[in-house]
Amino acid sequence: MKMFKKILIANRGEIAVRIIRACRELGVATVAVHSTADEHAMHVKLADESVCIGGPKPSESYLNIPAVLAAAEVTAAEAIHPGYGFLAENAKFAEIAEKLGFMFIGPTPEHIRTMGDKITALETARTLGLPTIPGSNGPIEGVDAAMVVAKHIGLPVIVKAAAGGGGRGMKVALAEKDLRNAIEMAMSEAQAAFGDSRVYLEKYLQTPRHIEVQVLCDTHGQVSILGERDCSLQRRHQKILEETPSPAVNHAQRSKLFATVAAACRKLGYRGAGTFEFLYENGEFYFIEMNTRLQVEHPITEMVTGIDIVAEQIRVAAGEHLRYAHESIMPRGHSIECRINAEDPETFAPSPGMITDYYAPGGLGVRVDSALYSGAKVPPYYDATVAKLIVHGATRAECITRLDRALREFVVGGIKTNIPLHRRLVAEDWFKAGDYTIHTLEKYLNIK
Amino acid sequence: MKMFKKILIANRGEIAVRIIRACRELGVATVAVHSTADEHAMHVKLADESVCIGGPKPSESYLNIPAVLAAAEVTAAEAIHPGYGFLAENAKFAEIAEKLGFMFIGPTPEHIRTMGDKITALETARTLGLPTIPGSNGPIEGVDAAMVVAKHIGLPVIVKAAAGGGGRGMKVALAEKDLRNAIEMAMSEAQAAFGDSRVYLEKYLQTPRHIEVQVLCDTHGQVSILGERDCSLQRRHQKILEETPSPAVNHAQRSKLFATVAAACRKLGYRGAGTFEFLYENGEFYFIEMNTRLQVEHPITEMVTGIDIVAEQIRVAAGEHLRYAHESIMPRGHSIECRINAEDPETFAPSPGMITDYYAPGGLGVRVDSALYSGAKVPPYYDATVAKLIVHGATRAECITRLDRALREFVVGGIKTNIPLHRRLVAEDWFKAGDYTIHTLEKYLNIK
Amino acid sequence: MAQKELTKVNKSNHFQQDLNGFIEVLSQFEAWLMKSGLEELEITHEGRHIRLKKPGVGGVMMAAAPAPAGAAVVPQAAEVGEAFKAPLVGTFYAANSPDAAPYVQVGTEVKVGQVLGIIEAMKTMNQITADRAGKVLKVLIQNGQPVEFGQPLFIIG
Amino acid sequence: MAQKELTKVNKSNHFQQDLNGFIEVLSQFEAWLMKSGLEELEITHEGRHIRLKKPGVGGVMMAAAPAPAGAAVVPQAAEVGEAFKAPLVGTFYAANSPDAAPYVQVGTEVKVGQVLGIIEAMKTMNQITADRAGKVLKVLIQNGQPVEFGQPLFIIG
Repeated sequence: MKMFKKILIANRGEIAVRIIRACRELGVATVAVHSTADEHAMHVKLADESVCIGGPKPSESYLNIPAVLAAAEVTAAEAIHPGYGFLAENAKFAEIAEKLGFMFIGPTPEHIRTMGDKITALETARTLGLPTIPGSNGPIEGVDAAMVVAKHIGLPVIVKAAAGGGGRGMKVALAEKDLRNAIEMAMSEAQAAFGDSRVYLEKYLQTPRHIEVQVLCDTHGQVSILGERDCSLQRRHQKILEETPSPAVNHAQRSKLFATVAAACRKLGYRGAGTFEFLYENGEFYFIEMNTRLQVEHPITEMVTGIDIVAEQIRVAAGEHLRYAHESIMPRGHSIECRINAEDPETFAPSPGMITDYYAPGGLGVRVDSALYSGAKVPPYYDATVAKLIVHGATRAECITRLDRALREFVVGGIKTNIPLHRRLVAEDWFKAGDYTIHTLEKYLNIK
Repeated sequence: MKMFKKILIANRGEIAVRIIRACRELGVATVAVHSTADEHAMHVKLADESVCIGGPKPSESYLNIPAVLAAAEVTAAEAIHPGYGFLAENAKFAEIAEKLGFMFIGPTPEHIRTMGDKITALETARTLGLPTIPGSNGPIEGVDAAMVVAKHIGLPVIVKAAAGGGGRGMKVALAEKDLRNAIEMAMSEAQAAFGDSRVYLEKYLQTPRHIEVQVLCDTHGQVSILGERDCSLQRRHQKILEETPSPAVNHAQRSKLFATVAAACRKLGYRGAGTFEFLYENGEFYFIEMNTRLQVEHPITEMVTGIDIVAEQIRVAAGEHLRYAHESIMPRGHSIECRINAEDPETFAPSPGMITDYYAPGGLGVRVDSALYSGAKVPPYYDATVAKLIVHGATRAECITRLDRALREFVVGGIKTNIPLHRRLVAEDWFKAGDYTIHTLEKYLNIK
Repeated sequence: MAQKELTKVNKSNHFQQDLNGFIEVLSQFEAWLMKSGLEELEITHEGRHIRLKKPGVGGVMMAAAPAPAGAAVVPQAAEVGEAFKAPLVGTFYAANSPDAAPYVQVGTEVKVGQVLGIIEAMKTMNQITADRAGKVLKVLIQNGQPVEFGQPLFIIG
Repeated sequence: MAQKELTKVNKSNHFQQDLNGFIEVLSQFEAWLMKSGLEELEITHEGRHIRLKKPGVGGVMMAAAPAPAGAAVVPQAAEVGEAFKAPLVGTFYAANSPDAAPYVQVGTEVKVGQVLGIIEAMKTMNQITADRAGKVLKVLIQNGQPVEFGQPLFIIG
C-alpha cells in the first residue's frame, strides 16, 4: 500500500500541530479544519490547506461529523487523523469515514466500540487474559459464604451492597480480624436501605498508581510494546504530569506485564496505537480501561524509545509493516511531561485570552509541543491544555533538574497557566523520590 | 572534590545560554559577564548575577582578561567556563585564572598552548601515534630522490618549493605517469623563482571530508570517545552544517580511529572536553588539528549519545570521575545541526539588528540552542551565529525530513538569516545522499 | 443641529476626497514604523491625529500577511447589501441539475426561505435558503466550488 | 466654504511636503528611545504631538526588572552635574588605606587627573582619576563595594 498524499486532521491545538509535523516529515500534505474561533490558530497556519467547518462550540465544528467529512471531501483528503478527544473514540465517525472511502487513522470501529463501553471492555480484558480487579463476580448471600469469597480474593476487600449505590452499604475490611464485622455491617445496612442484604466483594486498592502500556500494532499481526507510563499524578481524573519509566515498577514486573499485553493485542487483532490502563499496587496490575487512540502523554514514550508514534500510526494506516519489533525497543533514560494548562495555578479557574509574550524553553533534552505563539488566542471553548513540556534526561534525577530549569525559562504571558504548580511539584521531596499514588496530588492540593 | 557553588561564564550568545542551562541543572549559581552592547542579552537575563565588564568591542570586554577576572573576583565565582571563541583557547588566560585561584573549565594551559600552535600540534600528534598527512618531512634535492619519496608516499602527491610560498613552484601529480614531469617543473620553477630547486613532497588529498572526534577525559585517567562528527560543509573554513554519524565512515574505520584517539588522549594525559580534527579520504584519516575546548557543534553528539557534554566538563573540572566509560556509549540515531547566522543568505553580508518576531520550531527530535527572543538585539560586534537548530531522527533520512520541517517553522524576524540557504541545502540530492566533501559547499555556492 | 450634522457629512466627504493623498502619507509612516524597532507611533499635527500600531508584538508567524497597520475610519460597503454566508461546509451547486438554470442570479429578488443553491456534504444535497428578503446584488461563488463554513456566497441587499 | 477647503488641502500638502524632514526627526527620536532604558516617548511641541512606543518589552523574560515605563521628555539632571562612571570592573576603595581619609567627599573640588579612588582588579590597585574639573556633588558608591564597568560612582558638576 502507498503512503497517503493528503491527510485531514480532525482536531485543533497542540495535537493538531503535532500531527501536521509528522505529516510534513512523511511528505504528506495536510488539511486543517477549524472553527470560526480558531481562524488564526497555529494548526491552521501550519497546515497546507484549511477549512472552516463551523462555529466556536465543539458541537458545531470539531464534533460535527458531517462538517468534518464534508471538509475531507472538498479537499480530497485520503485519510483522517482524529488526534485525541473530540471524535477520536467515536466509533460511528470511524465507521462513516471508512464507508465514505477515507482511511480512519486508528483502530477498527468494532474495537473502538468494544473498549469504549466500560463493562464490555472489562469482560473483553478478562477474555484476553488481562488481570482485572478480583471480586465475587456476582452478588453473595450470607456472611459465611462472603467470608469464603473474601479470603479467596485476599485482603483488603471492599464490600458493596448488590442493590445499592452512592456509598451506602459500602464497607472496607483492611485486616482479617475486621472482615466478619465489615460483611455483617454491610449486609445489615444493605438490608435496611434496600431490603436486600446481598453484597458484592472486590479487592480494595488503597494506594494504587496509574500505570499504562503503550502498544503499536500493524495490520500484519505484528505487535510492539513501547513501554509503560506512570500517570498517577491526577486531579479530578485529569492527568497533569506523566513519566516513563515508572519509578515504582521493576524489571520483572514490567516484562511480565508487557508479555501479557502483547498477547492480548495479538488475540484482539488490534490495529494502530493504543493504551492499556492499569491500577498498580504491591507488584500487581489490574486492567481498568483501554484507550483506542493516541494519548496526550505519548511524547514521553517517544523521548525514551526514539520512535515517532504519530508517524508510525500513519504508516500502519497506510498498510506498512511495523519497523520496530518488540524486542528491538531499548528505552533510554527518563522522560517527564508537564501539561501546561491555561488555568489559575491555585483555583484552577480557566484562563483563556490572548498570548502577549511567548518564550518556549530550549536546549538539550527539552521538547515543547504547543500551539501557542506570541499573538495567539486561547479561546474559552476548548481543552485547557495549551502546551506540553516534555523533558528527557539520562537518569530520573537529571530529568527532574532539567525539568525545573525548563519550567523556569518558560514564559507564557497574557493568560494564567499552571506552570507555578508544576514548579512547586517538581521541588517536592515525595516527587523527587517517586513516591506517589493516584491520591497524592489531590491530598497535596487540599493541604496547602 | 565538591561541585562548584558558582561559575562565571566568560562568553555571550547561545553558548553562554547553553552553559547557564547546564549550571542550573547541576544546581550551580551563574555569573554572566557582558559588554555595554549586551545589557539586555539573554545570557544576562538568565544568569543569577551579571556584571558589565566593558565596551562593545570584544577587546574591551569579552577578550579583556583583567576585566573578566575582576568580575570573577567581585562575584566570588569559583570556576570560569570560557565557552568557545574569545578566551577559550587562550593559555595565558587559563594560567592567570588558575593562579588567582579560579578553576578554569578546560584543559591545562600547557595542552592549550601545545595544540594552539600548528607545528607543535602536528609534531605532538605524530608522537601520540595519530596519523598525519604523509610527506617528505624535509626538503629534497634532485628529481630521482624526489621520485623515490613520492612513490613511497603514494599518489597523488603535491610538490612544493622548499623556499617558496604563495603557490609558486607548486605542482600536483595525480597519476604516476605525470610524476616525473611534475617534479621537474616544480624544481625548475622553484629554481627560477627562488634560486633554490629543493622541494617538499606531501600526499595530495583531492576530495577530503572533515571528520572530527569528540573526547572527554577526567583527571583520573579515564577517557571517553563520544563519536565522530562530519563537518565537511564549510564556507571559507566556517562550518555551517554538521552531522553525526558521518555518512562516509564505516564501522571498522570508526573503531580503529576511536582506539587511536583514545590511546593518544591517555598518552597526553588530557583533561576535559576536546576535539581531534581529521581530513578523511579513501578510508584514511589524517590529523590536522585539535581544539582544546567545547565545540560549536557539540549538541549533535549529545543528541545521539544522550550525554550532556557541558555538564560533564563541569563535573570533570570539579574532580569527579567520568560517568561514561568508553564502552558504554551507544550512539542512537542520527543528528544534524544547522548554524543559523545573522547574514544575508545570498551575499553573506552580516545582518545585525532587532529581532521583531521569534518562533523556534518544536516537537519531537527538535532542539534549539539560541540567545534570541522577540525584542532581542543582535549587535554588530560579535559572531554571526545567533542560533543552532539541532535535529535528531532514528535514521539519517528521518533526520533530514525533520530538519526540513523544522527549518520551515523557524521564524526570525527583523534580521536576515541563512535559514533559506539551509532549506536549499537539505533539499539537494547530493546532500540527501551524504555525498559531499570540504569543497562541495563552496562549489555549490559559486555555481548558482 | 442639522447644520452641524451637515458639516460633519461634508467633512467626511472631504476626508474621502483627501483619502488617496492621505493613504500615501500613512503608507510612508507605516513603512517607517515597520522598519523601526518601535511598536506604536502617534502623531497629532495641525488638527490631525494619527496612531499606528504594529500587530501584536507577536510571534506573528508563517504565511499570514501582517495586518496593515490600520488607521483612519474605513467606510464599509455596508449600506449596499449584506453577505449571505455558507451555513455549512461542502460543495456548492447553483442549480439542481447540470442543465438547469441557477436558482438565483444577480438581480433575482429573493424571499425568506427561497432556495439559493445546494451544498453537498457527505453525498447529501442540502438546500440552502435565504434568511431574509432582498435583491441578489452579487454572486461570489461558482457552480461546483468547495465552500467553507461562513464563506460569503451572495450579497443580498 | 471653498476657501476653507483650500486651506485644508494646503495644510495636507504641507504635511506631505514636510514628511521627509519629519521622518528624519522621527528617526532621531527612535534612535534615542531605543538606546534609552525607556519604553515610551511622548512629546508635545508647538502644536505637534508625537508618541513613540517600544515593543512590549518583548521577550520580557525571567528576572530582569522591566524597564520603567517612561514618559514625556524628562529633563535630565544635566545642568546640576554629570556622572563619573567606573572605567573598569573591580572593587572600589575610597582611600589608599583603611584608616586614611577618602580621596574625595561631597564638596571636594577636583582637578583633571586628580585621584578619585581605587579600583582593585586581579589583585592590582588601579587609581581612577577625574577626567574633568568640578565639584563632587554626590558620592554614589561605598568603600569596599564591587563596581561594574560604566557604573556611576560620583556626580561631578
